[in-house]
Amino acid sequence: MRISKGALLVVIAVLVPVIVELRTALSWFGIELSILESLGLSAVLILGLVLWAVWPPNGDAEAEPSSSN
Amino acid sequence: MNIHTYEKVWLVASMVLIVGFIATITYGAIGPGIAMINDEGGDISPDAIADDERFDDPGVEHVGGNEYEVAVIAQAWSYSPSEIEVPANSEVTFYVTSLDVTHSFSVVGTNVNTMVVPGQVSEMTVQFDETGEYGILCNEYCGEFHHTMEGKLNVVPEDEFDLTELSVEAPDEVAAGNETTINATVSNGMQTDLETTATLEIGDQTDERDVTVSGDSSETVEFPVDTAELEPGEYDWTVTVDGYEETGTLTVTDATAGDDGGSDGGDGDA
Amino acid sequence: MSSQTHQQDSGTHQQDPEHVRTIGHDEYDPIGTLILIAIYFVILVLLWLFMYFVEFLGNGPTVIGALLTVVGLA
Amino acid sequence: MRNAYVDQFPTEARVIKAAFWSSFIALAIGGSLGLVQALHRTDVFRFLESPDYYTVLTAHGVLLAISFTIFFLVGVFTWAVTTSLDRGVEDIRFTWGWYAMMVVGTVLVGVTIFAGFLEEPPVVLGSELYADVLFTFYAPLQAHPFFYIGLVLFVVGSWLAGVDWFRTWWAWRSENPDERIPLPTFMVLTTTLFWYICTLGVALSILVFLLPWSLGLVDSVNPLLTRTLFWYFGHAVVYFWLMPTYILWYTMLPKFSGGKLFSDPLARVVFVLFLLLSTPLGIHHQYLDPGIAEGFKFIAMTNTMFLLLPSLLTAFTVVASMEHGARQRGGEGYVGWLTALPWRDPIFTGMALAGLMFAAAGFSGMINAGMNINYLVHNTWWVVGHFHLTVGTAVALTFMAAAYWFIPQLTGKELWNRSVALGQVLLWFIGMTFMSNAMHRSGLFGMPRRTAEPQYQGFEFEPAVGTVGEINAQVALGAVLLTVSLALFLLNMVMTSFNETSDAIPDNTFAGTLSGPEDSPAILDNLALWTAIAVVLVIFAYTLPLASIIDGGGLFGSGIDGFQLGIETGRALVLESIREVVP
Repeated sequence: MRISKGALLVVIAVLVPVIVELRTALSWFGIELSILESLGLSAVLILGLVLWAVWPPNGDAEAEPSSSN
Repeated sequence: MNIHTYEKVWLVASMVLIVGFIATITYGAIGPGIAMINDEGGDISPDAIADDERFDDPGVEHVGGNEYEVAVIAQAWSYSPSEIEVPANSEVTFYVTSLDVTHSFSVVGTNVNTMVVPGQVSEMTVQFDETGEYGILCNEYCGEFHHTMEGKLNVVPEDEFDLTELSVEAPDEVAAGNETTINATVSNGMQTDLETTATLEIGDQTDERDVTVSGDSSETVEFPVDTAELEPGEYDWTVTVDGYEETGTLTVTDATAGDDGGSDGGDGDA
Repeated sequence: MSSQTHQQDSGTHQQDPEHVRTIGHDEYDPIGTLILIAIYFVILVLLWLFMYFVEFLGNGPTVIGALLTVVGLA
Repeated sequence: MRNAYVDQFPTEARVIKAAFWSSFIALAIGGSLGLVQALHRTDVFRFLESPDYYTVLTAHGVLLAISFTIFFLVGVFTWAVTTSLDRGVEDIRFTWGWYAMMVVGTVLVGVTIFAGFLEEPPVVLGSELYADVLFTFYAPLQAHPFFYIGLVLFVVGSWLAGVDWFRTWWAWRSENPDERIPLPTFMVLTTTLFWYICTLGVALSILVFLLPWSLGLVDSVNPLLTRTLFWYFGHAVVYFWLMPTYILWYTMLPKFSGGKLFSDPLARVVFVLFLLLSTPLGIHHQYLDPGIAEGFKFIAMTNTMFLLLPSLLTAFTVVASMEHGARQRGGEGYVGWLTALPWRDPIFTGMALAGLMFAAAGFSGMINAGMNINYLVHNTWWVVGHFHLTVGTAVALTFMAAAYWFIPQLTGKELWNRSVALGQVLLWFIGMTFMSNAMHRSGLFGMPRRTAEPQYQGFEFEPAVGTVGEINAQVALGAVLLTVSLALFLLNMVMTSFNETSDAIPDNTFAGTLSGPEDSPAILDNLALWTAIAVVLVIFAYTLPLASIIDGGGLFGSGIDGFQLGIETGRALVLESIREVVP
């Protein structure tokens, strides 16, 4: 784990307003996401986040440098 | 006092933010000329609304040029008038007051929005540049059916707008052979002269008369109806002025059947 | 100095186990706070401009002053 | 040796516990009603007649905005004063006395409101119990006298609570004449002072005008005057319930973060600013009211905008205190330190997320403070979105998170389940994100607040982005999540009270400071001076507007009857009125 489980949960929670607002913000640039598409996008984002969090910190050189370790 | 440098920076930034906000609002008041609802509408006792010259006949009035005044009375749970029509490219001053509790007069999807407090008149001037249809709603709780309180505001093209009213006085029946008249009163709410044509259609007859109504007054057009050419029976008539229409039915009775039938009954088939 | 003792308590014997170092007033540099608050500042300014000039002024018609009428007629 | 609050102040702990439970009961009832409203408005599920919606709305507003917040507040304030002065209240019977008075007031108000559900409400004092007047009780809507009497009892109870805190401080001061006022007590006292100043307005409004009017002693009121007096109180009250939140953020959150409060002097400055500016700005709720000159509105705006300052300063101080904790816990980097914070702790996480939401609320508050931009948002759902972020999250979530610390302190029992608690605060945050976001957005296209059925016959709302259906779905989803979160909170509280007492309760302490009171000028503690300036500011801001309102409409108005619209009015009339509107 790169961050604690609690922190991961919090990050996911904070992601919610970002995703909700992203849809509104994108529409100003002419990108209209349907609800299903935004759900999909959020699933991808959260999955990515979880993968990043549980990846062994030293196992992957390509991964972002972890700030906690 | 010991204030960290960053905190001083933030203090300055906060002040910039605050002053910037106040400056933006001030710009809005001076640049685009946005005015707040204020005390210019004056006070009014709810009992005295009917006696007030602005509210004795609520609705749209022409002031002159492109200026109009609209008086609206709000009460649970309606506005009168419930539907307002004004022309585009106009400057409209609304006067709104309440007969009972606190309401609002809010034109949906615009920045035309005021509280309507009993005892007060809300006065606001709005420039309507474009045509459009807007809903009006009450956004202050005003009793159990508050959610049903709504109205409409239609901004119509200038050339489709007038304040013409037509009323017609016509007899219900006339004895065949007698002459009668149908009187059409055209009133003009605009301050400018109205030149138009009044048309009467009755049976197959059509009668057209030009009429000029000067500003803020009315004219009556008399249409003589000669029943000599009409057989007894029922005749629908229509008076039209500028797209306004009044209709009715004139019954031509048999002269012999009538008690005063002096003249010979036309064809005299009875 | 009863309140002081309370405050000291929190700093000393009731430390949480993850406490790895003690940073005093003079060594502490709240740079992270400055960054976060600067981001907040930028968001506030941008959203304010958007709300006022796009959402509000773009939401006309708007109530205007009688003042403007006078100027217009003059 | 355990040294929790209950060990230090066992008698005070019982009053505070009672106040907290009163607060939780109000939260449970008021919160559940919130779900009913969300589902009704959005037309997802309607099981009430729409007229009853307003009974629900009145109860929701009064129970949450007044009872829930202020009961919790008196608990926190009593804790703060006794803990930081390290002495109990002077007379515990007096303490129980004001608490009982507040309870009686709430029950009286509650019964009067809920009588609105009855077909034939009982007749008391010559009229039927009735209070479908919402939390703002704008005349000429007229409630039963019990509603006003209950409110007065509640407010007077809170005044006596203030007396209690001052008495404790005076006793402490006579023994410690040269000491600085401990920060938590300082915060309580400044808050109490502006509460006295602002409640004067609503007390005047009720005792001089509305109560005699509802009893039939006078036959008219000036609606603009009572409305202005309400808002004289109505904005300061939001700071009143925000202040315990600030106290918790200043004196507890740094500790939970593992650090110390960044600056005691600035904390004092912030509370002095609240004392000075909380009241002379209520007219910003009346930007769209007729009968008040634009100049007065502009002055109110300037005061409101400057009141952003203490909150912006708070943002810095609180985040810096958290960062201090994070770095002491080994946090590194420009933003990487955030990961070193104790995110598994529901108390910390709840308060931190509440703070984050408050930052967003700050923005919508800035819009609300703007004078002419108020045409866009006034009385729309935007405003409701705003205060669900402030009182509904910044305050409520902080209180719930704090309860996870306080209840063990007050009972000596360990919290039932910390994981459930963490889930609960996260769920609240997510639920509120959905609901409040949708409310804000729908306000921008004119969706009104305070309405049972925002579905109109003559027109449709036109959102710039998305559809009204999506907005409604978001609100309903958010409300359901919030209700689940509320249920989890109450479950945790109830289960905790069934726990055995434990020795593992942490000591009752508050956060230390990096820069202590010795750094702050002594003049900050001169409460008499600040109160005098606050009164002068109020006189400046309110004398002329009130004089012009009274001059125009008269002290008692003219011919303004009381209305209870719906009770006497028959259905036939209603339908007629609907038909008039919809041609």
